[in-house]
Amino acid sequence: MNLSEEAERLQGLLKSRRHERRRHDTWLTVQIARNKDRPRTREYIEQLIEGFEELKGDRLRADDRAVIGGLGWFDGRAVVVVGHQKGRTLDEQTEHSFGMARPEGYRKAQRLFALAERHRLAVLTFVDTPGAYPGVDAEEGGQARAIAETMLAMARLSVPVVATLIGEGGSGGALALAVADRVLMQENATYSVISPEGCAAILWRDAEFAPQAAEALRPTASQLLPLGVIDRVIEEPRGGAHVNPEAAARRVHDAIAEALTELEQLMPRERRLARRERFRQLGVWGGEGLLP
Amino acid sequence: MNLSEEAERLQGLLKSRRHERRRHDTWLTVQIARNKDRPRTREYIEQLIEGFEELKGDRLRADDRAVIGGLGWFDGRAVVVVGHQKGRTLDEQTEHSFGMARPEGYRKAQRLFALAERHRLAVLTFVDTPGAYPGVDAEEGGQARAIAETMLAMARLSVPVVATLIGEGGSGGALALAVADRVLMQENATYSVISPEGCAAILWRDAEFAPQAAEALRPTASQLLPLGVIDRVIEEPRGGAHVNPEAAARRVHDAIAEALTELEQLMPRERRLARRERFRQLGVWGGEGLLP
Amino acid sequence: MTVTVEIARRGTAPAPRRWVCPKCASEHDPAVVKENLSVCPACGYHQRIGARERIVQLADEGTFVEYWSHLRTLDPLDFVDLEPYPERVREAQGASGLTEALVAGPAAIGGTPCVLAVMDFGFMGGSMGSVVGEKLWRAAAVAADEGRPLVAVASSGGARMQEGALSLMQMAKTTCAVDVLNDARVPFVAVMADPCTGGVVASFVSLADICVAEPGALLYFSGPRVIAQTTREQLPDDFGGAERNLALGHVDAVVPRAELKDKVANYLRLLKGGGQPDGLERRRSSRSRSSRTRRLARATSARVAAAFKNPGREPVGGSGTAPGSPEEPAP
Amino acid sequence: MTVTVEIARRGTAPAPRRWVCPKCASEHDPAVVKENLSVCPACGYHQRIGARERIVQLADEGTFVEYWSHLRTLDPLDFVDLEPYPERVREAQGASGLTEALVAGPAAIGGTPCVLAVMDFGFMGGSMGSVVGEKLWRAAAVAADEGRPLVAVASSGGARMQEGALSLMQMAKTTCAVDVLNDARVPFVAVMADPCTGGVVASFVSLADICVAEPGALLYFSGPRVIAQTTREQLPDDFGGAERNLALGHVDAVVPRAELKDKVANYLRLLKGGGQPDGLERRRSSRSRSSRTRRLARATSARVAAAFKNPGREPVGGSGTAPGSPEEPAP
Ligand SMILES: [Zn+2]
Ligand SMILES: [Zn+2]
Repeated sequence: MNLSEEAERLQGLLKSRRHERRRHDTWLTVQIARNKDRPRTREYIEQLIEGFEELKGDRLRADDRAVIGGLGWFDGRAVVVVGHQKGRTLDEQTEHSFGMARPEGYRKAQRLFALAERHRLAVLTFVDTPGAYPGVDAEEGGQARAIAETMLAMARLSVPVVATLIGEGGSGGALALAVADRVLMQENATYSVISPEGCAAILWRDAEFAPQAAEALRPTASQLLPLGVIDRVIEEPRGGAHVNPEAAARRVHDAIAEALTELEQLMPRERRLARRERFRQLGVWGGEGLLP
Repeated sequence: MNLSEEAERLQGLLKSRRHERRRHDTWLTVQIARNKDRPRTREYIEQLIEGFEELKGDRLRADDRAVIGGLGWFDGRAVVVVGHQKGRTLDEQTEHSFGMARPEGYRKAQRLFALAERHRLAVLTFVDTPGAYPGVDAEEGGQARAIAETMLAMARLSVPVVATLIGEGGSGGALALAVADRVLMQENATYSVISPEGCAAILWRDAEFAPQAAEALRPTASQLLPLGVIDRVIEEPRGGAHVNPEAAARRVHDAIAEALTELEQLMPRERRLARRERFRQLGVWGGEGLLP
Repeated sequence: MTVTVEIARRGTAPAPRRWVCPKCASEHDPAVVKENLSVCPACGYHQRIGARERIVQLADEGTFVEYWSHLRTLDPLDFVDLEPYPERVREAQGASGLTEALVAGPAAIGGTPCVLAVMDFGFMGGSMGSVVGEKLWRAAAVAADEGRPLVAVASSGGARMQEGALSLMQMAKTTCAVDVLNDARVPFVAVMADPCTGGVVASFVSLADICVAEPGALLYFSGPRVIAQTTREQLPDDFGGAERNLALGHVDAVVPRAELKDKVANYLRLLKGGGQPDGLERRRSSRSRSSRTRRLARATSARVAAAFKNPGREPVGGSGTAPGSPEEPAP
Repeated sequence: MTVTVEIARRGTAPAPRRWVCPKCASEHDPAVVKENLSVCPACGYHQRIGARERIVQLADEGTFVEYWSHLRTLDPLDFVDLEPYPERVREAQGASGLTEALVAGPAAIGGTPCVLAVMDFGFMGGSMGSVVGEKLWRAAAVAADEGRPLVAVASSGGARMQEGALSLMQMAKTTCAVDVLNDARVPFVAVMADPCTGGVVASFVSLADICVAEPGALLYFSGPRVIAQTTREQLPDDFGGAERNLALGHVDAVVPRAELKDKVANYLRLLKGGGQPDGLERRRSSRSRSSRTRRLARATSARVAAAFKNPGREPVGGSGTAPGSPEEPAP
């Protein structure tokens, strides 16, 4: 509420200065995406998945609470659900490492994907992380390969895969759960190669330039849609999903249901090849007209 | 009367002599199998594999030195080799945990099997372990499932798989590397569900009864051949493989080469199903004639 | 129950046996404990239960049919320790009323036809020899063949020493059985009951699509004694416990016995890709798509019906007793 | 080399530039260091080298042909930090003589035809943007198509910030490229050179059949600065080092540059299932079994021959210089 009032006030003031406005809007979205009252994966599971059975553990060495997953029914179909879990209270956030997954979390995702593939269940993922956990144990436990192998596991699935970005989509840690047939993104979610603060610290040599970096990175849904990075923007209630979580969940539901219905028309092999082709086309380059 | 009493006495004596002889022979084999001068996996690799390239690590969290593996040429074919490594000197034995693998060792084996399958290379394993490492970290790092998944990974291979027991074949820790198309076994190797000492401690309530337990368990090659547990006994030089490692290696070479040549006649899917059938048939039970 | 109370009041008959919880030491009427699925009403301690009691708890009433009870344990090694193997087997059979440490056959759980295989720790420590391995194989083969999920309840000290390397081979054999299930994409759910150790947890059980454990169940490959002897390491207090294994990522969930049947039923429906339990319409329509499934369902009903006419194959109930386990409530 | 010495003796020309090892501080003739594959002759310190020097070291002489150098980096985000993105690219191109941070094309290594893709840390920190991703995709696609192994030498700080989420997507894209290789069962060998971090090590590089690292190379996803800022953890001294990563199971081997070509050649032969290097007879006979392979070999030779006639596609040599890296020996 406060945020949107503030937004309205600023909208009027900054009408003529488009640059600053874009910077402001982008930064505002970054703030909403990080709002601690924003519904998390757990809330969307509660709203969208019936008969959810959580399945814990990577079957190797740990149960990373930053990634939750399990089985349940979405719109009458049995599905596998996997998502980053941030938590809201400080206790929850600590338990879930603020949604920053360790290798164990990504490996949990992998083994759930394998379960989905074996029993031909569609996969739904929810992406909401500042990034992979940057710790010594995580690094030495194979963070890099865990992310890579999770992406490869998603790429290889022949079942329908729908990813929904619901908050922060931070770097490889987010992408690891988003190699999907359809990538949906809530209006106020972000998706970026690096955090605005991290980018500012490197390129501006000062993290204070985070709003500038955010603007430059174009991490919002409306900016990413034309680039093909995402396939659909899911509108949120005025002020953001936390203002009316039920309404937000209904819109997420409808977008996922539509995507699944489309994907179920395809043959398993077609789905896999189409997913590969989707990612193959991502990127912008020139020189095609030149002699090879 | 006197005569028949005498005959009975003699028969009894003969029986107990036979018993003692078998006990003695079995225990002797146990000793030879454990002889620290016995050639290890590393020595067989040096003798049998050309251009060996060791590949380390489980790609998850560790490189378990109790299992070594890599690529090389056997008899002109590129193969993947995996085996327990015990070491000989105390330093080596400590480095290699006396050949007792941790989950990381079994997972190293799994990823090498996957490499073999992808590139259609035959797999050779060498089994030489008192058993899986019985430690807290190993247990809590998933020893049980690591063994199970390694067996399943071997069962699923479509390439030729030949296992050779060259020393101690201790329990599940050994079997994890021996779910093969052909299981070869050196004359003085052992293969057992439990160590004689462990068995004696449980059933006789005294580890001193290890020779009795060894006899009862029938862990030697000649005893296991008729049960179908192994497919071939590889003779050793008089006194054991350590007396003439080169001659021992030549015989191992010939046995593996013959097995591979046979297996290469089969189609990949045939090989896999035949392997499954081989293990399906293992076991002895009655009552088949009864009404089901 | 009422009767017991009255007798106690009269004070003339001998006092009824009381069940004392080995965890919290509270005392309870054995019938109440049994009614409570052999879980302590005071502290939730899960008592070990036999295969038949487990089947009664899990299978829909009257649906379980024991198969393969004709398979006989032999003594391929002439194994003699302080007692010959065949005698040990006979004793176990007498004490448990079972022919071997695993009881298996078709059943339905929450309406989903499946194959149910239950181990009994009371039968030689639930150890796995040739017959246990063969039964598990057959259970998996039928499951794969008929597209019914396999549900295994494990409670075992590991491989059976008395069959030597043949017991060891059952680890590989049952692993191959899981391969058969996986190939057929047939769901496999494993329940780990106390204790679940050694060769059983290191083979088919750990390979299930979903592995759940009962609260407090001990799960490990090498036990505390072996670890202490070999590596002299300090063991954590809750070493091997189900809850610790949950935190370590080795089990999918720890499920109290009171919720077990519903959970397993839910897992089976989900893994079969079926509709929600209350969405019968949807389920029916998805079924009608697969004529194979329909045929199987019909064949199954016929088989179950036939079994009822065969006295040697009656649905079972009752409970086996695990020697060395805390006093069993009287049936 | 001899010339240098003579000049030095005469004492009239300016003293030759000396190369000072950043690790052991010993001084060497730059030409000697270069001859030694840019490895310090005293302590074995592996200096960073550019893509062209790497190609000269790895590819059989005259076999490498650069492909896809016509692809142009664009500025899809109009990215401006302290400097516009296109200017940064132009500067990098000028300094390195490369068009982008990855140079790729067909080559042969130890006689085995392959596709070679080499990153250059000197080009904007070897960062991966759209063009790097597209080149890697094409390299993998050609490799899969022609049944030639892919050899990638990675040296990169990660994804390129200036292309925003599009750079992030290159992680997924190059991962899908590995999927293409795997599907075709075509070998993929990755060499991790210093430094190999961020989005590159967390995508295609780590997915290779065989991943080797150069001695002393730093390999990690999140670097020490990020870890220190976010979690304030104490870092081990050798955090991220190749040798530590070997012990941690993340690389198959640490290979000194002097052995690198032979090792890679061996890996390729082995993964292709071919015969031993000295068993030419055997290799030839196995080749004659596959007419497809023969056809490919012929097509490849034709392509390489054609390339030699095309001035835009000449086999390359020379070295790129990594700014910020220790002084480069003169060519
Ligand atoms: Zn109690
Ligand atoms: Zn030096």
